[in-house]
Amino acid sequence: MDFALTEEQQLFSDALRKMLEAEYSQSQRAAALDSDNGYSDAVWQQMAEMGLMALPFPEAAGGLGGTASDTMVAAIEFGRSLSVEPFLASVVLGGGAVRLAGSAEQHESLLTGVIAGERKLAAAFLEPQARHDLGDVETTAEAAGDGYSLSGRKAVVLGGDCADTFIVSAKTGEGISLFSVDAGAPGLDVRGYKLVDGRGAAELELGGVAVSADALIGKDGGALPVIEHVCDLAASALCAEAIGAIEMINEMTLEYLKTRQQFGRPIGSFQALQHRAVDLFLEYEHAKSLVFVAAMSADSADAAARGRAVSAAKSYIGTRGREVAKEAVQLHGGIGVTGEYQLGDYVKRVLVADMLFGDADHHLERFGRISASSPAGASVWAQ
Amino acid sequence: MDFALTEEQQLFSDALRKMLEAEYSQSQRAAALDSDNGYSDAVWQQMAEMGLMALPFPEAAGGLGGTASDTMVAAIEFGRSLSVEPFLASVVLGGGAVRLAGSAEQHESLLTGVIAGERKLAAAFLEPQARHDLGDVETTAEAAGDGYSLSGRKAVVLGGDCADTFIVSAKTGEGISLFSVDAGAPGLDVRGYKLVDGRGAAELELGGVAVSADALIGKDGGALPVIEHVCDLAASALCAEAIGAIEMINEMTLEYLKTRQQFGRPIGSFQALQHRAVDLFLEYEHAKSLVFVAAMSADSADAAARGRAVSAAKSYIGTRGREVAKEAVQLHGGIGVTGEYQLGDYVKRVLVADMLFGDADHHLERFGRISASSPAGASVWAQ
Amino acid sequence: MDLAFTPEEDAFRAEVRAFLDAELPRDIADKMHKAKRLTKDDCYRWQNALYHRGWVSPLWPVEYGGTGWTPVQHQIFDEECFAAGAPRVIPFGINLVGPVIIQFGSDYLKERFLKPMQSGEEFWCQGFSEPGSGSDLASLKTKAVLEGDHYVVNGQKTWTTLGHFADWIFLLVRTDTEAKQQMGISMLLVDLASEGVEMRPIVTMDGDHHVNEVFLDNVKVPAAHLVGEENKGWDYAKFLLVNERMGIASVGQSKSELELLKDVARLERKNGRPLIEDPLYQAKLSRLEIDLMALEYTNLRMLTSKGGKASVGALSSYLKIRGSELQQTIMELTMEAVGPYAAPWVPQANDADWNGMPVGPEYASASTSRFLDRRKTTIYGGSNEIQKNIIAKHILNL
Amino acid sequence: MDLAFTPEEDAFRAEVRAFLDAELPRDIADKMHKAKRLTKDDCYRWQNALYHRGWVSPLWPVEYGGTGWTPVQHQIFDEECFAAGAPRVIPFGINLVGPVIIQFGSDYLKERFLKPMQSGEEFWCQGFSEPGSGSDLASLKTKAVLEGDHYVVNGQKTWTTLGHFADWIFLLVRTDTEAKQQMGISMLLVDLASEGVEMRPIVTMDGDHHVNEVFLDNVKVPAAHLVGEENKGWDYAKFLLVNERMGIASVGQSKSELELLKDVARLERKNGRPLIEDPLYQAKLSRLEIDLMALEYTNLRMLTSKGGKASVGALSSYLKIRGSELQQTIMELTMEAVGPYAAPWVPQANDADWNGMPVGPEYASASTSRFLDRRKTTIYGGSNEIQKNIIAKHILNL
Repeated sequence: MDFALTEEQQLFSDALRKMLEAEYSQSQRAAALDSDNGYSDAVWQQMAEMGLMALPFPEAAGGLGGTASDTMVAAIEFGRSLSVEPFLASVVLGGGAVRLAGSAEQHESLLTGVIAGERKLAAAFLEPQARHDLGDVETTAEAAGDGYSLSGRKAVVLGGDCADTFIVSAKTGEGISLFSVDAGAPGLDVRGYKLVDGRGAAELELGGVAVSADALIGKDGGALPVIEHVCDLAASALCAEAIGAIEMINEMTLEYLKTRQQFGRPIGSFQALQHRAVDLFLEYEHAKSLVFVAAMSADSADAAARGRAVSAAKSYIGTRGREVAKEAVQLHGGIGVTGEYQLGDYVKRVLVADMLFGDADHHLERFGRISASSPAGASVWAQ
Repeated sequence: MDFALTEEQQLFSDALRKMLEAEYSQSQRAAALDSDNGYSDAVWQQMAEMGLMALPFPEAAGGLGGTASDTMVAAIEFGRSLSVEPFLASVVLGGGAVRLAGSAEQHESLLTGVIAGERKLAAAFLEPQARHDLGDVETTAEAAGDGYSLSGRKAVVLGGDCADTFIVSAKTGEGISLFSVDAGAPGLDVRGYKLVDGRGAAELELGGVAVSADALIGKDGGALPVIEHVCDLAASALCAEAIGAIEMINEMTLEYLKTRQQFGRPIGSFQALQHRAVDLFLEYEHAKSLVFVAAMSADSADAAARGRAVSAAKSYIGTRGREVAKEAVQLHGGIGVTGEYQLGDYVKRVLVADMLFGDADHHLERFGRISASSPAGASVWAQ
Repeated sequence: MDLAFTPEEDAFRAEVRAFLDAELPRDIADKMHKAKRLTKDDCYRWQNALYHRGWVSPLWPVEYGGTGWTPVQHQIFDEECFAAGAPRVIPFGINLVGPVIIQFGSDYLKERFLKPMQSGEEFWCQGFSEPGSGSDLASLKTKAVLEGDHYVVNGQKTWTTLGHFADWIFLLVRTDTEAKQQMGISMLLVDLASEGVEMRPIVTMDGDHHVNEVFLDNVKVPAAHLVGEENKGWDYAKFLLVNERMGIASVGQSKSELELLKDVARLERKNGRPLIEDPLYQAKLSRLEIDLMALEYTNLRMLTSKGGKASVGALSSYLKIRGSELQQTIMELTMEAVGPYAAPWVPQANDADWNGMPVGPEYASASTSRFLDRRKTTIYGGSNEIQKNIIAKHILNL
Repeated sequence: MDLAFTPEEDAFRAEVRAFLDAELPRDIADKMHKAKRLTKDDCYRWQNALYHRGWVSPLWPVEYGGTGWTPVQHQIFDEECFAAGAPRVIPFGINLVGPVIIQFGSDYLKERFLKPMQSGEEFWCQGFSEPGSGSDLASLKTKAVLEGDHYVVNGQKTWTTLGHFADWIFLLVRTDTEAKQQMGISMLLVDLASEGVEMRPIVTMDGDHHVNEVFLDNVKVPAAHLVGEENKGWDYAKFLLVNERMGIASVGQSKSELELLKDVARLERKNGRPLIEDPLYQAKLSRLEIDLMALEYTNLRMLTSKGGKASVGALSSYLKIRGSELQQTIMELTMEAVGPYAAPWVPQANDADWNGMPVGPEYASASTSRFLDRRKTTIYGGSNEIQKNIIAKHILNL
């Protein structure tokens, strides 16, 4: 058991932080948000050059064979810098689905571009009626000619505004299956927009989109466990982004408490505020531990162990992270609610971390189901 | 709409407080707890003389025709003085069932003694397997000769240790019904004990207890609405006791904060503790409002309106009351956990107020059911 | 003790409803219910309707156009207005500076300002906070120097809500720099059209423009626009802040918003049934509703108490604290109810005349921005921390 | 980064289990699981078994009988002991004064006290708090005056946990009344059989006797029983308190108690199904379990961090705060799980040899008294408020 970053991870983390500090100031980020892409293409290219896009992919496919812990190390930096680059969408989600379920040919055809930073993927799993339920799929894939015809709607597709290829869940006669669909496919309507935290996303409408037989990724009807695993990976990365954001929220708040003067003294000298500041840091330390555990479990094929760890972190971050964000604004007072001060952007990142891939209640219930169904110890009372 | 005590209520409240302050010091109470009865017979008699036992009963039955608000006024004083007299058991519960469901003859035969302070009733509604569910009745009442034969078990019967007569719920062929059962009836086993807050209670075992036909109180099979109403009255009174206890908890805590010195100053001068003390008083004021509303609703025959008000108060008192109790102990530090200091006795009263007649979750769920099923307003979204 | 409304109160409620039915513009009600942005003209139209009915300033003394209602009538009026979708009357004139002018102002000020304040012809805004004086209001630095028949004002105010709708601002200014902090403060009424006044928007994290900075550069203010006496401004401010805290419990508004939230929870679905029936969500909703009941009746209990104005003033801090928290909780639970569709950021959707297609259900658009906007309720009107200090000192005597 | 245990760690766990299986007396484990009162002999038997295995003082330097385990081994040992129902070794000797004697004590003290402390032949208790010095420990008034080869001690100590089991007490006393508060304090080791020592029970609100008052009336203490140097006692106390905070997170104990709670929640029924499947209750249980996971891994993360002892010392305050809160939550949820049967008060049922019939299920008997008893965890060992002051000052530099 070891909680320290490896030396490699530490170097990589330092390099990424340095790059983002140089390229991702508040004004640079604002410019990126205003650009056509909605993110910084220059940063995206540098990320590719650093090998970030190759991180979780097998060496056979040209990747670095990294773990979810490696992704976590990167995601913490994305959270700290409020990155809006579609790493999560393309590498973790879309790329994750292809990696876990795709054939060697599909690895070749889809991942090579991803690794080069040239192709962007997005995962279209959720639907408007489904809330957080990944198994609630109404989109259909009907056999048509040699391939399939896809019809239905997909909701809040992260990175969908700029994706080249979508990995779409749809129901065949066998059950839920995954298909790759080109962004330009006839019959596919992509409506892009921004999320609260500045990232891009889209609503998809598939009106009989024709795909070929080899667009099927993985086993026909066997996609649900893959989707759940991919979303656990995404949830784990999202939690890591959130802990990066919380780190910054706490740093900003502490700094403000030390500098803001009222009644002739720094407000951080008031005991009531001191104790509340302590709570922020206490929550941060405990949340961080769960984020580490989630990352170290997210690659596991044991769905119960993985689900338990990821849902613990996601639910904790969802509730306590939001509490930290709210408290930080309150401790700041007026300045905390202004748009110009960057605290609000970090708050938004934390909020969005709860909204995607299952909110706190969703994961609390999932954790409870796993936990309640685990075998009872030898009860001393039942004897 | 009027939230002030009537002049009569104010006089009565003052008189009761004066009597209890004189007769119910910590040492007098300790002696009462150690006595055979488990309560002070002298106080009980004074209560009868003040007309307390007659309070909620109709004038035709020799009562004063008071309201649940009147009961509240008395119960607040019981809470402040930590009374262990079986008023709630005999007058509100047992007496309440007879009052609401009994015939004029039963009023005469059962309530006359209650009003005189000579007969003590107890309500045996709950069963060991039932948790807080009043409708979960396994005790049976089978027709036997001219009357019935009762068999089953009853749990945590408040005042059951000293009752002369039990009002017992049992299932006939028609459904849940109520019967009066003498404490000395053959086949009835009464196992008395104390509760956490010092009151008496009992477990009952009915092994074919024979009662006559006129022991049936109210309509055969029609008792559940009566039981629910009686328990709402009891819950309302229990909340009033709790608010009395919370009043004392807050007074003691404030006093302690002002007198206890640490680091050369009263601990109440520390801002972190000041803010927490404010929370205690804020909770008290809001809880008290709900207790008033519950009392003013508890006589209502409209089960939804009554249930909404009572469940709101009971759930609020159950959770926030416990929080106040815990915080008060914490603000006291070491002295707060000692048995000799009376804070602990008030804490216990608040705890027991949550355990009986449905705990906070039970009432939160009941409130939610009533509230969710209330008709929707004209939704602006559904248009 | 009696929870029932009297027949007179029921009749009053019917009267209020009839008025709302007849006079509240439908387009305004629709914007309110759907959380769309109001224009200045919307605010004017509704306020003017109230003015013509004689209900615009119910709390004022009757001789100045108050209604003399009982506390219960106020509550009924408040509730019915919000339920119908009436906007809150912009409080800075009617609720804040108006009563100060009535209580402490000269006859000239009453004559000059009260009518147009009531009719809505002149909107007001507040100039108390400064960049360096938030919770520590008495440390304010904006200075006014009397030169002949006018004051010359220099300084900066901030967090001026709806300053961009306003014609006039009431300022706290320092008129004696030698005196102890609270002693040297005065209150001035200033025409925003005066030379040297500049109002700049502050965009808040919800992306919207509610508040402003106000820069005052050698602004000339007639000496007659001083409220009461020079250097007594702190007393007037305290009087005003108690009134501010009282309104801020916002019971009527929160009750109305809770109903809208419950509508959303009825429409959203989780695990195949309406979200309002989901155990965890229902429990949160019930806790909120019970807290709001407690607030509602605490408010009534205090308003009808015989303790009189003084105790109401002190206890209003409790109402401010819990009331502002519940205003936030309502928006937090709305955001939660909406689920993943709370994530899209479509600020245009808040404009009533936007023709675009919303992302997800229409009610989703504003959910997160309103959650963000509501963070201010525990900060403004004297932060909740300041309220706790007040209670600890003045009620608990700690 | 790796969450898996190494094969060596797995082997170690098996070794611990085998030992517990062979050496932990069944009657003691049964008492622990059923929350019955332990006798002094119970404590002795288990400690002595650990002593003979060489595991009684794992954290001590190896040359004094420590085990040299890695942090993960400590965690495994802790968890397995609690899961098996082993009692916590009474901490006042082994965990508190033992390390102080090793670090600062004379050779004589080491020679005289360490072995019987380990074997359980001599139990220890703590004499820090006084009626007037709780959180403000440095204001203590118990005085020791050196007269020849012994000190004469006068004063009063309180909250002395398990003093009635103890043979020795370590005292903080004032040896210099002129010096600044922290400067004039020394630490003495005192035989409780000395003339002038009187121990009186304090019954706590759970109705039980855990803590005591200690009265010291002209008690003679050999000068050789001074720890380290005179007037340096505050440094030793701070060293000791950091150790106290670390143990106090009680991860192993809480994990074991959580399992017992889950057993109760499986046996209790609500609305026709096991309570553990009830949505509201399950949510509370899950929150607790997740918080405990966070505590467990935060503990491990800090113990294995390369920041070294200093940062561990400071961060131990976080563990103390959350750990003590969770110990309370476990008992609160147990009390809730039990339902109406938490109300009966049957203190006799806590005696293992009581033959009476419990009221309700057997696990119900102790539920409320244990809830009450647990209130102390956020108060003792430096109250959580004091911990927050420490963090604010030493970690956040506020």
